[in-house]
Formats: sequence, structure tokens, C-alpha cells
Amino acid sequence: MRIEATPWSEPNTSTPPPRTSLFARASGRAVVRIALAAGGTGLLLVLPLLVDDYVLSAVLVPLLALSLAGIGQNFVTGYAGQLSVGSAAFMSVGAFAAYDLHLHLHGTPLLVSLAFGGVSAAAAGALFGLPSLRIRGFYLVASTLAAQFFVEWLFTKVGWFSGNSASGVITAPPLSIATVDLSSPGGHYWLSLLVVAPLTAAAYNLARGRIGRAWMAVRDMETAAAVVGVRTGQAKLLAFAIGSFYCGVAGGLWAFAYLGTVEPHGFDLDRSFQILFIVIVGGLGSIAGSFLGAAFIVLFPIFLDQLATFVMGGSVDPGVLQNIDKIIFGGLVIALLAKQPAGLARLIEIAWLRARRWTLRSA
Amino acid sequence: MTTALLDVQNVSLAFDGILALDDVSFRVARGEVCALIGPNGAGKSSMLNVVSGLYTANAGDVLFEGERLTGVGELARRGIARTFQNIALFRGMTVLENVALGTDFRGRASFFEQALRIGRAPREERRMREEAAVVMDLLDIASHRTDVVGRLPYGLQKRVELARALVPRPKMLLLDEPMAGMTVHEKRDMCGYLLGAHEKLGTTVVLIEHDLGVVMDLSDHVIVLDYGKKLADGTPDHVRADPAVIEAYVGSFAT
Amino acid sequence: MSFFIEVLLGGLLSGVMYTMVAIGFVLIYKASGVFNFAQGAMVLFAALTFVSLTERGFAFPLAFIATLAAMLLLALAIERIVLRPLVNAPPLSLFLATLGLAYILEGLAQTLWGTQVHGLDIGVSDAPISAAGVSVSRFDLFAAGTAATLVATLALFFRLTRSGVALRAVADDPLAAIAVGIDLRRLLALVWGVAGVVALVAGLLWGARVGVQFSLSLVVLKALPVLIIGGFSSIPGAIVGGLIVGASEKLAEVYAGPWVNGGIETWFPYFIALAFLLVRPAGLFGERSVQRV
Amino acid sequence: MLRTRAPGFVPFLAAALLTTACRSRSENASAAVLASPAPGTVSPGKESAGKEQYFPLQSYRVGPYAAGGSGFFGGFIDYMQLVNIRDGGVNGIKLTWSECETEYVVERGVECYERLKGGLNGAPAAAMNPLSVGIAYALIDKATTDKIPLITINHGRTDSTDGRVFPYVFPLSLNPYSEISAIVNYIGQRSGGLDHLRGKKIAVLYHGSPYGKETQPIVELLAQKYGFASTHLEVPHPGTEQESQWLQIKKLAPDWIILRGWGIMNPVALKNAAKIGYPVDHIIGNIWSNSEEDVIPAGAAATGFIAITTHPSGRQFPVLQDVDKYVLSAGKGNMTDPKRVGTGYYNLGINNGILNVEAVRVAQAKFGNKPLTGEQVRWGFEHIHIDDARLKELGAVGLLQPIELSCSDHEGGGAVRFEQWDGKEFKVISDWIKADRALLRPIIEASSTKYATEKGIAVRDCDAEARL
Repeated sequence: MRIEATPWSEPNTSTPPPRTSLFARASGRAVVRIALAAGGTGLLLVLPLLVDDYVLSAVLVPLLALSLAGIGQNFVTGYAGQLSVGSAAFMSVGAFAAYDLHLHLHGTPLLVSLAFGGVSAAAAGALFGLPSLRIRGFYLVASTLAAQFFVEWLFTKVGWFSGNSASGVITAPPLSIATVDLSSPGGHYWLSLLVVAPLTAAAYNLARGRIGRAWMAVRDMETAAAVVGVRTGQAKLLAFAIGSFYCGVAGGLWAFAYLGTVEPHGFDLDRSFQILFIVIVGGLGSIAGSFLGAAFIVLFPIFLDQLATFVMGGSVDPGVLQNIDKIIFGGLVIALLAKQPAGLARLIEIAWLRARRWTLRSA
Repeated sequence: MTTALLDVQNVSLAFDGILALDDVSFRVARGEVCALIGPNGAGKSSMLNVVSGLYTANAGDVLFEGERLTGVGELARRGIARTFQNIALFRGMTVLENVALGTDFRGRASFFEQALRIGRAPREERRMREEAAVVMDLLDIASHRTDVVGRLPYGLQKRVELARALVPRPKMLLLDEPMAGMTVHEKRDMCGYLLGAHEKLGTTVVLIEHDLGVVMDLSDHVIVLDYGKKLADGTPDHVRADPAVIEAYVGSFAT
Repeated sequence: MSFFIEVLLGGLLSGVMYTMVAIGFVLIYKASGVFNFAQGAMVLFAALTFVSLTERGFAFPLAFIATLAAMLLLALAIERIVLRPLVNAPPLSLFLATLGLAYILEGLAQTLWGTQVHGLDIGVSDAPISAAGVSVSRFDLFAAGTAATLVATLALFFRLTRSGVALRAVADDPLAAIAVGIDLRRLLALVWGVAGVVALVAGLLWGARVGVQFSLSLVVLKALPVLIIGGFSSIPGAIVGGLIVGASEKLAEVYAGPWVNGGIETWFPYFIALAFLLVRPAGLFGERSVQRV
Repeated sequence: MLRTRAPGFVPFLAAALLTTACRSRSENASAAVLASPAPGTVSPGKESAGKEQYFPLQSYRVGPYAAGGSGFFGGFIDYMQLVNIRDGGVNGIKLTWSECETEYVVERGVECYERLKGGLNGAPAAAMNPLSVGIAYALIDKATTDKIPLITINHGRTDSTDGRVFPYVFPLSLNPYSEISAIVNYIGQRSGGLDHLRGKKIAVLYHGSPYGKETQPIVELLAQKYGFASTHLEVPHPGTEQESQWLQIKKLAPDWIILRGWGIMNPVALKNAAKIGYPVDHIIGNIWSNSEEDVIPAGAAATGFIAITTHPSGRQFPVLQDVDKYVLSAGKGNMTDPKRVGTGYYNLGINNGILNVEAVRVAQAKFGNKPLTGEQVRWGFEHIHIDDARLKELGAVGLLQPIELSCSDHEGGGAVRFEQWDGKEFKVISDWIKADRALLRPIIEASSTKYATEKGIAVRDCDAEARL
């Protein structure tokens, strides 16, 4: 048989760049999206005026902090495919580092302290990520668990980290940026938003860019990744470092903006699992999922309490309720893993697509 | 004769005692299409894996453009791309992302440029998209750009993998049974793509293939392996005439 | 010198306690490649059920049998509700599912039996017995003995019974095992059942040692480094790992601890485990093949 | 950037809307439940309006420390129940309460605080009673800004004893420093006078947490003052593993051991003591190592164990007899396990109830018999003065120590009794033994003033306030 060579067309730079996943959408929808985004952002900014202190300081602030930590965990586990159960340790490092900088270099701007916390956490993350160059799979839990327990011990043990306060509990300084006072619940919320929003944007850029692709390549097939020129070791360490940076900043927010205090045991293994659950429920490898997961984790217990109150009145013993709460939560996690491993993010995406198809048809 | 692009010198490879490659040497000239053939277990894939640094030979050297190849890490940067016998795509990622990874190693944008989408980062992304688009159009997979690879049919996946290998415009392409399990039509297309790449880019192609018809049509240079030893090495006609080869492939050349 | 020996012995003996929990893991990991974090919760569940039954006037053997039945039922339920829907899900998901399972079990146990702290007296005194200036707790010796018996029984079980053989087959090569007609579901249920029994024994010993209450589920954290050192799929590994962890952490606490004023036991085992991993990335006895995720 | 952020905000709106929805629903939910009215809302429509004083309860009945929580809050609730049934409330003002499970987890405690601080169906919140050091710390600032007294009976931040810096925080009856001082005084007494402490060896076995470490400096101080040798041994959280610590103790052979434990750590410690053959009657449990839950799991190993208490166990006290008569027999008891009535945590709950109610009563005397704001109740706490006569009226002689609080002293008591476990119950073996509070006060003030400058807090002038 004779074979004709398929003609190879050179890229023609005069023609506009080909439409791709990001640009594929009709410009009309792009407009809608931007409008939506703008509206959403506006709404986010004025939220403190719409909801009361309870929602702000007991729901939204922790939600923001946890979402950030979720993104961090997602980089390591969801994107780079490395099992980590030490996120709380890196949050802890972030919180204490931020606090210590503020304490020992008095008058350090708040945002600088938080950033310093993040960087310290990144260093710790890279350090405890090193074994990932050699160890694979579940055995890697050794590394992150070591981090988990060591950090907890270190901060409990070495008084210097907690400013030698007799109790070993650190209390946040009064919050303010420049001269703007942020000590009100609204202020705490704005501070969190100010930190989380840009970091989220950056997270999207990383996840969708070269670095994100390298991470996913390592996750999906490490050998092939190496063959196409991904520096796999570098990619893993970067994932640990960046992931821990996000966790560190989240820890700082947790300590400063949410609780206003933090003790080493506040970042124990349960917290690490909580972060892990956020990623699972929200969706592995999805930034938006980190927010959904965090929202779920924060709201679910509250919602259940409210429900119980509403349905059963006072008759139910809170202890029992809490246990039921635990059971249902565990069940939901299993159900999600079985039915929709891509998590809430995917569920919502599907719903959104259905809705769009429906509207198109009806239109 | 011109200096060989790829120069395999006395390579031997053993898996716990059993000799998979036994003192094999051959040269591949720049710009030729070279086929590695031989019965199953002849050591073809092993040879390809040694060349691409996935296996380290117990003895012998592999020179590319006169310099030793050391390890898989530098493969792409030296201008070598390859595909695998049983597709090695990133199943969780979209076609575009997979193809993009083919050129990513060229990226220069710093971490912060990427995080903030400033400076070189957006330019590189755009360039990557253009290059990817060209190859995807060429291989008729552009329409699947945003599909997740894991869910695509086999034939398409083969093409995506080829696209990922072609997009950096490599100097040498290592293809491990690119047409395994394909229909005649698919094979024809595939050959078309290969020749296209080869003619336009002067890409040197080293491929493993069982369909001797295809091999003889496609390649300028055929190397026959058998039980880890080199049986024959030469032009298709020369190899076709070689008694040892005929011995190995009883009557396979009737057609 | 005798003090050193005491520390060493004490360490080895508490190592045995860790092994007790670790074995449950290994069984399940061997059979299904599931990294069962819920093992600790199962220990809690078993111990709490047993104690609550005895406190409600059940005789010791009766309570034991009842709890045994409960654990087997639990195993069946787990196979049906957790494992079956997650067949050929990635190992990471399975691991996380067992985290969810741990939540369920803790919640369930405490809903059924309340959150009271219970004492558990299995009739073995803590009083030390001394020999050559070295004194060891009677209880620890008893625990070690029980553990040994348990391991021996398991070994026999896997050598002699059909399901035991089947299990080994599955551990070696699941596909082949299914090909020769082994009913994987039944087997999984069985393995989880056996793991439940191990959890019960471990629960009784741990319960008698530290009292029966919520913290029992945390013993899992003591078992992890043991597994990592020994390899997830090896019972001898679990034993050796347990002894290594127990001895090293006690020696470290007593001799190195004072320099950093103490409390290093929580993290020290994990650093030991890491050290081992860097030399043998799949544990002492683990096969490299079981590296998933 | 805009585009990329778009999906992010969805959850927030979900969050905000969902919670607001739940909350508006719970508005019309029945009283005495985990309702969460919007802060400050007063709904006069409710029959209860204007006749009730509300006690938000950040309780914990599950998790590692459930035993403590269920006992304490059970006692607290039963006492409030008693006041309602027996006396028809405080001067006609009924007490209401609602629980919110914290599981001893800090952020849940904060969420509960935010949820409950606004009062219940118009009944204003009198005081917060989280039984958790961690939660207490997280609430110090919030409670101070919201002007709600934060009661941390027998625990919490030691320097919050200084009411001039911590106007709304009350480490009632015993702070950690006093506790250690009292224990040392008792050991002195047992060894025939404090001067006999010289050369003695005292080991402190403490829980690996801020709480556990807090008293180290005081122990050192007293060690220097009285010339005894002190050793500190940390037990890592949660405390199930203590072999090595006890081996060290065996080597050290101290004359006394102070057990500064929490939860599971205590029974395990006692069992380990038996393992190395250390005399258990020379182990002295601190205020969180003194409950039945701390000894029962240790079985025989615990017999002879000594512990301090500000709230001796037992039902013989008149107030508990009343609880039995009016509450339990009426089937209104809170304890799921009635056997636990009269146990340590329960009686602490009773004491806590007495003090909270007393504060309301004192405040009513000044502000009138109506539901009071947190600020007014704070005044009540700062003017609690319970002498022996008042203790008699309350039926709490021997159960509660005479206690007098003031603007500058938010502890008030500082004395403890010692009790010994006989295998079935704790038997009180000493009268109230006082801490050397004069010695401790300067240390506390040093710490509190440091805190004040750090946080930029204006120190109250108590004399000036008294003159008002």
C-alpha cells in the first residue's frame, strides 16, 4: 500500500489563537461570567452589612480560613497525588510563626506577619515533603504524621514560641491594617477576605498553568511525567511547599482573625483529618471544591443542630445529637466517596450543566 | 557516511540473570525512519526503554548526537520523545493538558510570573496553546480538546499520545507499537501522521511494529532482533532477502 | 544495668500491645489493600460493648460471645455498606472511607453505650513480680502471653482452614484468586470479621490497661509506626515493628527525654519509622508491589 | 483574575443564606433548646419575656472529656432546676438555659458562644460557663467586649484573677497557682510542718498541654522557698502511655507525687504506680484529677489515692438532699445515669450553680428583681460574699468554701479540702487548707499587667468604682 503524508500546516500567527478550554466559551457567556463575578465580589465585600455577627464570626471567617487550608491540602493530595495528613501541623507553624514575628519584632504589619507564617510553613512543608522523593503511597503518612506530632510537641514544649506565657496559649494582637481598625467581626471578615481572595486567584493560576499540569502528571503517571521532561522530584517538593504555605496562612487567619488565640493542641490530628475531609467532600483537584468542602464542614453540624431543634424540640440530648451528627457525617463521607469521588464541586457542575441545557431548550 | 543521530554501542541488559539484550549495537542516521522488528520477547521494547533511560543497561553505551544519554530526566530536553506500548497518558487530565505537557519543559516563566499570570507566563501559555492546536488539528483530535483522556476510546488515546510526543517537534521519536490493535484505516491515518511529521520536521523515527507490511512501506532502515541478539540490520530489501530473517519469520514475506 | 533491662522489657511489652492493634490492620490490608484507619474505632467499639454488657450483668464468657457476634455482624455490615460500593475505587478513597467509618463507629459506640469511663478488670493484677533485681508487671506478661496465643491461632487458621488458604491466595494475586472461583465478598466479610475479633482481644487488654473510654480509639496512632516499620502486609513485620517501636520509644523517653524535658513519645516512633523507610521504602517485610495511590 | 475567582464566592452565599435561614427558623423554636436567636433580639410576644434569666451552656457530653462535661453540666442544670421548682426562680425570675455541644473543641465553643450570647427568647444571658481552658482563652476578648461574665471555676487563666485587667473573667474559688500552693501546704502539714519540707523530693506528673505546664514556675518558687527538690515529668496527650515516666519515677523515688492530670491520664497513672509498686497514698491529684471517673477505671490500684477538691463528693449535703427531693424524685433530673449524682464533677456543677445564682441574687439586690444584663451580673459576681451563715442557708456547708470576691479579686476562695479514695468513694480527710495567696498575688499581678500593656488594656481603678 502507498501512504500519503498528511500535510503539516505551520502555525499561522496572523490568525487568532485557537479557542481552547478557557476561551472556548461564547463571548456572551464571558460577559455574563464577568458580571456574575463582579456581582459576587461586590456581594462578598458588603456581606458584613447584610448578615449578623454570628454568621460573620462563627461561620464565614472560619469558612474562609478552612477553605485556604483546603486549597493547600488539595495542592498536595488532589493535584500532586501525595497523601498528607499533616496539614494542621503546617497551619500551626504558620500561626505560631506569624505570632512570634509580631511578638519579637514589635509593630510588624499584620499582613507581613501572616505572610511570614506562610513562608515558615512552606519551609517546614518542603522539609517533611523530602521523603516523598523516595517513599510512595501510604508509607508517606509516616512523614506527615511525624510533622503532625513533632510540631505539636515543639510548640507545647518550647515556651519561647508562645512568648513564654505561663499558659503556653498565645493571644492575637489587636487587628488593624495601616490605621484601619479591624477588631470588629466585620473587620475580621474583611481581613480574611483580603487574604483569601488573591491567594485563591493565584491558586487558580497555578492549578491551570504549567505547575498544576506538572503536579497532575506526577499524580497520574510518574514515569511518563519524567519522560516528557517534568522534574518530578521538584514538582513534589513544590507541591508540599506551596500547599504548606497556604495552610500556614490559613493557620495565621485561624489564630488571628477567628479564635484570637491558639494553643498547640488546637492544631491536632483531628484538624488534619478535617482538612482532608474538606478536600474529599469538596472534590480532589478542585479549587472551588475546597470552598464547598469547607462550607460543608462548617455548616453541616450547625445545620444538623438547628434541624434537630426544629424537628424534635428540646427532647433530644445534645450528647446523643452530637454522636448522631458524627454517624451521619461519616456516612456522608463514605457515600460521597462511593457515588461521586469528584465531590460536591462535580455535583454542582453537573447540576449547572443540566440547568443550562434545560434553559437552552426552553429558550 | 554521516555521523549517526543515535548510536547504540554493545548494549546488554539482564533481568535477574535472564539476558534480555545481548551485546546489541546499531546506528540510526539523522532523518531516517528506522524500524525495530522481531518476534515477541526479542527485546525490542527493552531496547527502547534502555534508549529512553527507563532501564539502565548492564553494559554498553547509548550516544545521541555523539553524547551519552544519562537518565530519563533529560530525554525531552535532548529532543527525544516517545510513546508507550500500552498507552502512558495522564488519564485524569484533558487532551489539551496532556498535549501541553509535551512542550511544558521549555517553560521559563518564574513561579511568581505563573502565580500572577504576568510576564512570560501568559505568553508561554498562548504559545503552548498554538503549538498544541496545530498538532491536535493535524491528528484530528482538536474537537476532543477538553475531554478527559481516561474516557476516550483506545484509538483516540493512541493519537493523543502521539500528539504529546510530536508537539515539542523532537529530533527523534521513539514509538513502541504505535499501531497496535488498529484497523487498516486507522493504521493508514497513523502512517500518514508519522510521514507528515517526518517529512515536514525531518524528525528521525525509531519504531517497533509487528505489521511487516507497514514496516516495509514506512521505513528506510530495518533492524531485526531475536532473543536479545541483533539478527539483521539494513534496508528493507536487504533485510527481506536475509536468510536468517526468513528463518526467523517462516514465509512471513509471502505477501 | 538492671534499670536499663527494666526499661527495655517494659518497652518490649508495650510494643506487644501495639502489635495487637497492628495485626488487625495487616489482615485487612493483605486481603483487600484497604488501609483501615477504623481499626482503632473497632477496638473502642468492641471494648465498650463488652464492658457495657458485663456491667449489665452478663457473665464474662457470655459477654465475650455476645461481643464476638456483634463484631462479626459489624464486619458483614461494613463489607456491604462500605466496601462493596467502593469496589475498585482508588486506595486513597478507600483509606478516607475508613476515616468516615471510624467516625461512624465512634458515634455508634457512644450512642449505644454512653460516654461513661469504665474500668475493666480481667482478674490480672498489676502488681510487679521481681527477679534478679528486675521487676515486671504481671499484667504486661499476661498481655504478651495472650498476644502470642492470638498470633499462633491466626497462623494456624490461615494454614489449616479453607478460607485461610483462600485469603493467602487473594493476598498473592486477587485476579487469579477470583479466577479460580474464590468468593471475594465472603472472604472480605470474613477478614473483617477476624479483624473484629482481634480488635476485641486488643480492646480487652487495652481496656484493662487504660480503662475503657473514647481515647481507646487513639491506640491506632500507636499502631501506625509499627505498621510502617514492619510493612503493611506482614504479620511478622507487625510483631517485629511493635517490639522495635516499643523498646526504642521507651529507651528514648527515659534516656534522651530528660535532655528535652520529656514527652517525645508521640513523635519519636514516627521518626524511627521514617529512618527505616528511607532504607526500605516498603517496610521491613512489605512487598514493593503494594505501593498504590 | 476576576473570572478565576467567580466560583469561589458561591459557598459563602450558600453559607450566609443557609445559616440565616436556619436561624430564622430557630427563632420560633421552643425554649430550653439549642436555639440561636439573633443577638439582642427581644421578642415580647413570648410568655417568658421579661421574667427569665438565661444561662447559655457550652456543654460537652461526647468526646474524650465527656465524663467531666456531662457531670458538671448535669449538676449545674439540676441546681438551676431546683431553684426554679423549690423557690420559683430567683425572686420570681425563672432561670432558663440551653445547651450547645462543644465536644471540648475550641472553635465549636466559639461557635456556641456566638450562637447563644444573645440570650434566649428575650431572656438575657447572665454568664458563660465553658468548662474548658482552651475555650475560655478564646472567649476572653469576646466576652469582655460583649460584657458577659466568663466563669472559669477552678481553671482558666491564672492572672485573670486580677479583675482590674480582666473585668469579665472569673477563675472562681481556685486558680492553678493557689491549687499548687495549697497542695504544698498540705504536704508540709503531713510531714510535720513546712520547715520539714527541706530535702524532700516532690515529683510533678503533668499533662502535656499548656494546662499541664502552667504551674511549673510556682512549683519552682515554692521549692526554693521551702527547700524541697522538684522534678517535672510530662505525659504526652492523651496519656495512655506513661511507662517510661513511671520508670523514671521509680528511679527517682520521690516522697510525694503531684498528679496534674486530665481525663484518661489519671487512671492510667494510678495503674502504672501500682505496676512499679509506688505507694498510691503518696500521690496527690489536682483539681482535674479528683473525680470518680479518674479512679474507677484504675480499679484496686486507686485505693488510697489522695486528691484535692473544692467540692467534696457525696449526697449528704442538704442542698443535694433538696435536689433529690424536688428535682430527681420529680423525674426532672438531668443525669442519664442517676448513680452519678453526688459525684465529683456533679458536685462541682452544683457549686458552680450556687455561685452563678448567688451572683444573680446579689445583682438583683442592687439592680432590682428583673432579668439582668451580663454587665449587671458581673457586678453581682464581684460582690459575692458567702460566709458560714450564708453557706448554712444554702445547705452547702463543707461542700463550698466561704468565698468573697471583689473588683480586684476574681478568685475569692483559694482553699481546698483533701479527700481519699477508699475503693468505693472519696472520703474527706482534711478541713479547708488555704493557699498562700499573699505570696502568689504579686506574680499574678506581674503577669496581668504585662498582658494589659501587651493588649493596651486600661487597668480598672477599683477604689474609684467602689466609691461610685
